[in-house]
Amino acid sequence: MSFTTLDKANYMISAMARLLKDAESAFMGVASFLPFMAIVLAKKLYNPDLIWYSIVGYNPNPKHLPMSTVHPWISKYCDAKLQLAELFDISARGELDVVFLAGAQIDQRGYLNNSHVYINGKRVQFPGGAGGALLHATARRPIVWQGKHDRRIFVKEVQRITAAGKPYRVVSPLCIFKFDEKAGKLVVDTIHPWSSYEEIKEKTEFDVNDAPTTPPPTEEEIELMNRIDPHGIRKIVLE
Amino acid sequence: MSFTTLDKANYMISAMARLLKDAESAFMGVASFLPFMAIVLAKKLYNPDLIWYSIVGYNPNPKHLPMSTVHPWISKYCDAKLQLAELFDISARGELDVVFLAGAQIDQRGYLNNSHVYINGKRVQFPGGAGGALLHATARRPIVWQGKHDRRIFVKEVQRITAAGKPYRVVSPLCIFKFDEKAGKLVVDTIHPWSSYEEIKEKTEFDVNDAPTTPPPTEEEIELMNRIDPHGIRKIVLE
Amino acid sequence: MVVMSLEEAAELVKDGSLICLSGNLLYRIPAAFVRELARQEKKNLRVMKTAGGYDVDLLCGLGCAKEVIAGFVSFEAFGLAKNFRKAVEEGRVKYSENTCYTVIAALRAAAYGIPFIPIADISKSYFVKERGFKFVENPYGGGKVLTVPAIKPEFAIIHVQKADEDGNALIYGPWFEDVLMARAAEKIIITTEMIVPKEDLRRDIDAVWIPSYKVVAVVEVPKGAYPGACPPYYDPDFEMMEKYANLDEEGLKKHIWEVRP
Amino acid sequence: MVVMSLEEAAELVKDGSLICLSGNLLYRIPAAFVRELARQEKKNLRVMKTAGGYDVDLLCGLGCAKEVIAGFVSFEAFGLAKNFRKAVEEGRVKYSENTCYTVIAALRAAAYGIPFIPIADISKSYFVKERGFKFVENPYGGGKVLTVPAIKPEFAIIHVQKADEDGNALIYGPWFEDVLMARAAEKIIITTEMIVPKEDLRRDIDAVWIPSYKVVAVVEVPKGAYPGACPPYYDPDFEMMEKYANLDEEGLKKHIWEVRP
Repeated sequence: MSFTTLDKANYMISAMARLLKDAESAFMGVASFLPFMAIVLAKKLYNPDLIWYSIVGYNPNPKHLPMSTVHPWISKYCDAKLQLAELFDISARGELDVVFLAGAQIDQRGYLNNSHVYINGKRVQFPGGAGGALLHATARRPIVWQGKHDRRIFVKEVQRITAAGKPYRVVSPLCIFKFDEKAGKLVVDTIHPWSSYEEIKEKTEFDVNDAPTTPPPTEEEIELMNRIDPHGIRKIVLE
Repeated sequence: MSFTTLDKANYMISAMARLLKDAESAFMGVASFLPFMAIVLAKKLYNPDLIWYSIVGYNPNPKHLPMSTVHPWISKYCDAKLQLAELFDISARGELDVVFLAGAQIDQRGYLNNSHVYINGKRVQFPGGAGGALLHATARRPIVWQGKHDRRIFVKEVQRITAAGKPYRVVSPLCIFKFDEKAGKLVVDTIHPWSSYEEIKEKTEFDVNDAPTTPPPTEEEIELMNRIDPHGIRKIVLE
Repeated sequence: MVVMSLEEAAELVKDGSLICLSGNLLYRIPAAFVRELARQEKKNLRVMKTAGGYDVDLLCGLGCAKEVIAGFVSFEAFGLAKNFRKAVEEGRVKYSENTCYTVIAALRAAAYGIPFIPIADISKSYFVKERGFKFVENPYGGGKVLTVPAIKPEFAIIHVQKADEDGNALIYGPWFEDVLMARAAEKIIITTEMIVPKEDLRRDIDAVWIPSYKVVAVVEVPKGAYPGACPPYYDPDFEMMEKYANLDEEGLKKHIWEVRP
Repeated sequence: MVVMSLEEAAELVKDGSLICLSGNLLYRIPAAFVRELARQEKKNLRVMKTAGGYDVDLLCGLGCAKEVIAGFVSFEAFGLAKNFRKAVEEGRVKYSENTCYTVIAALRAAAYGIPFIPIADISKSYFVKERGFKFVENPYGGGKVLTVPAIKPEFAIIHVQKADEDGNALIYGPWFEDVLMARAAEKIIITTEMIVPKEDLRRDIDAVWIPSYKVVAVVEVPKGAYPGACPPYYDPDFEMMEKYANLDEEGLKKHIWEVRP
């Protein structure tokens, strides 16, 4: 069986949506196509009461996946106004359940680097961690995601800690990690069907384990994903 | 020449309005009929650019004196929204010019008691100083006003300091005090024509001095006052 | 969907709760809700507000409140808040006097999830010591800075013009501390002139500043701020306030049953 | 009345100023004003924002900025902000990295006139030390609390949908940090899709959250957020952003003269 990039994106989105089944609230940062799709999916299929704190308003109801996190399409159908500042306060008060965070580098502890790295002494600048430092430290269940999986991204120890916290899950294009509280580190929870223990081991700087296969998206999920994103913008993340 | 209560209110309002001729901005607290009239007068006659921070909005343009500081008549014609919290921040930043403050007790230092007093060991409760504690301490020119003048009000030292600060002026129904920076205390600046040094001396617990007569309101001022407050609500303050 | 009756909503507030009331003086106060609290004979409530009037006075006069955290309680042109005053003078109610600014600071700290917040130096005011406000050394230099600790109300009780059935709520005109207290409180009870469809709220989105996430009750109460104002629907009823200002305890007891809801 | 031309308004901003820019990513950014700053060849600007994109990148790419105080600078789907990135990597621009939350905290402290403000403990993040954020002892017990010092921008530059000629300004839809930066800054420059009579603003009063008192310039600039969005008037121009994302310095120089204002 072969998997297209779109199939892979769909697996990741479906996995993230299912993590929201019992979630009280969710926030996604900027530049987050996959979490956007996952939240819409979860709200439509599994958890209509899920509170979506978005950067542009409270409980948006967008029809389509836009090319920007702050697209007017999203703000147009909100239930109430919401300031980014208030979202941070919600998390600082310990009231934010799920937050989706991207990591340019992700280490075994679940720490993220979105700041910069030095490669052969040369600085390589990332955009910065946006709200991550606070949200990773204070949200109840941070879900980390990454569109790529290699040894420069999944590292033993990040060069700079932009955001420290314990991820509830880490969703990569090869597998899903969960946080092992006892060991204090990430362990593989499920492996996507197009990947394998061997591949993950090769492409991850820290030690990994074998694990069961990630369940596939349902027909219903795929149909909905295609409706929200008919042009397959979501693929970009994996390219 | 005899003066009615309305005449006396008019003198006080006119005096306060003239103090606003060179003011950048003004705020009045709750339950402030006389300052309300003074600000409206000043804006119409002397200082159209005066910024009026009101509890219900920015730069209101009320047609009439209402029976409540937060009457919808006032909020209806504002130039922008303003929160009380922001007004306090403006003052805390040192950007508020004039504030009108009432004092149930006013002492020689210009400190105000709006909290409570004990008379023969029995507590007499006032309403509290509202925003006064901050505003007296941080506005550039606090103008204190009182509708009555006797030895229980104008005291040597207030029993409780609700608000401490240096008044720019203190406007009473008998006279106007100003703050003598050198001596660090209030001195009489002008005496209203219906009163006298002797009367003020008798009715003030701290030492007072003689001073020139307060200039009368102009025809124009009186006409405008009658237009804003045709029923003479402003008298209540002196009754 | 958290729509319920006034009675049910008031039952959520237990004796001893710390509650924060919307509006200011006679403007958009949760008057009907406060009367229902009194009808249910709540006890030992702690009531927080920058500037109270009718609402705070009524809870003090009928023995529902044990503490008032405020900067000002009065009827303005209608005189002193007699029942509040008497209760404080007789020691039945503790007036934890603040200045409006420190009530706001305490709510801000609670809203931000921080234990305290620096404020301007008002340390000459007697209540600073009485309330236990403390200085800290500014870690960036420049000496000591006065602070206020967070106060987190259990309930923010907010009367608004419009809300949807989930509790997203719209305020026309001045907010006073209402949005701030909504942020600071654990739970929000909304009383509203009318419950409207979500689509109606969306059309007015720029006035919808209370999201539903902490709202535990939405109660439709037309004239819910009476005798206070709720613009653009009604102005304050000064005649009633004049009458109210002269009520003694017996009069108050009648008042809460006569003025419905 | 502080209405003036874009050129005049940009002249108010001197080399070395600390400026705060409205909007977020591609939403209601003061793009026309930023292009004018670049046309006037400003130098050594310190640019503050939670999440920048086109605006921050342009000022970095054309040598106008010496420091960026932000939590995020990127073009999202259109890739990294190339000119920002290059300027930082080559040491021409100092990226004073924050998290968006600490940018907000610094603005809050400035807005409140307090020297610092406590925040949640994010002390494991590397930039906490680099920025010099310090702990204080909680004077009410409970251990140490992390803080952020106030940052007071000289100018808040805010693009809005409507303003009157005095500078009272209305924002439809999300505010991002705009109202906060207006509170925090010494002075405000408003660029607006249209200047309207006061009466028009009053009819929309619930969206008018920037009072005029600190506004030093109001500039009517239709499409002033382009290539960003300014709803309900226009969406972002993604084609332009795709093109922009690939411009080198020469291309940028042309861009600011081609895209007018």
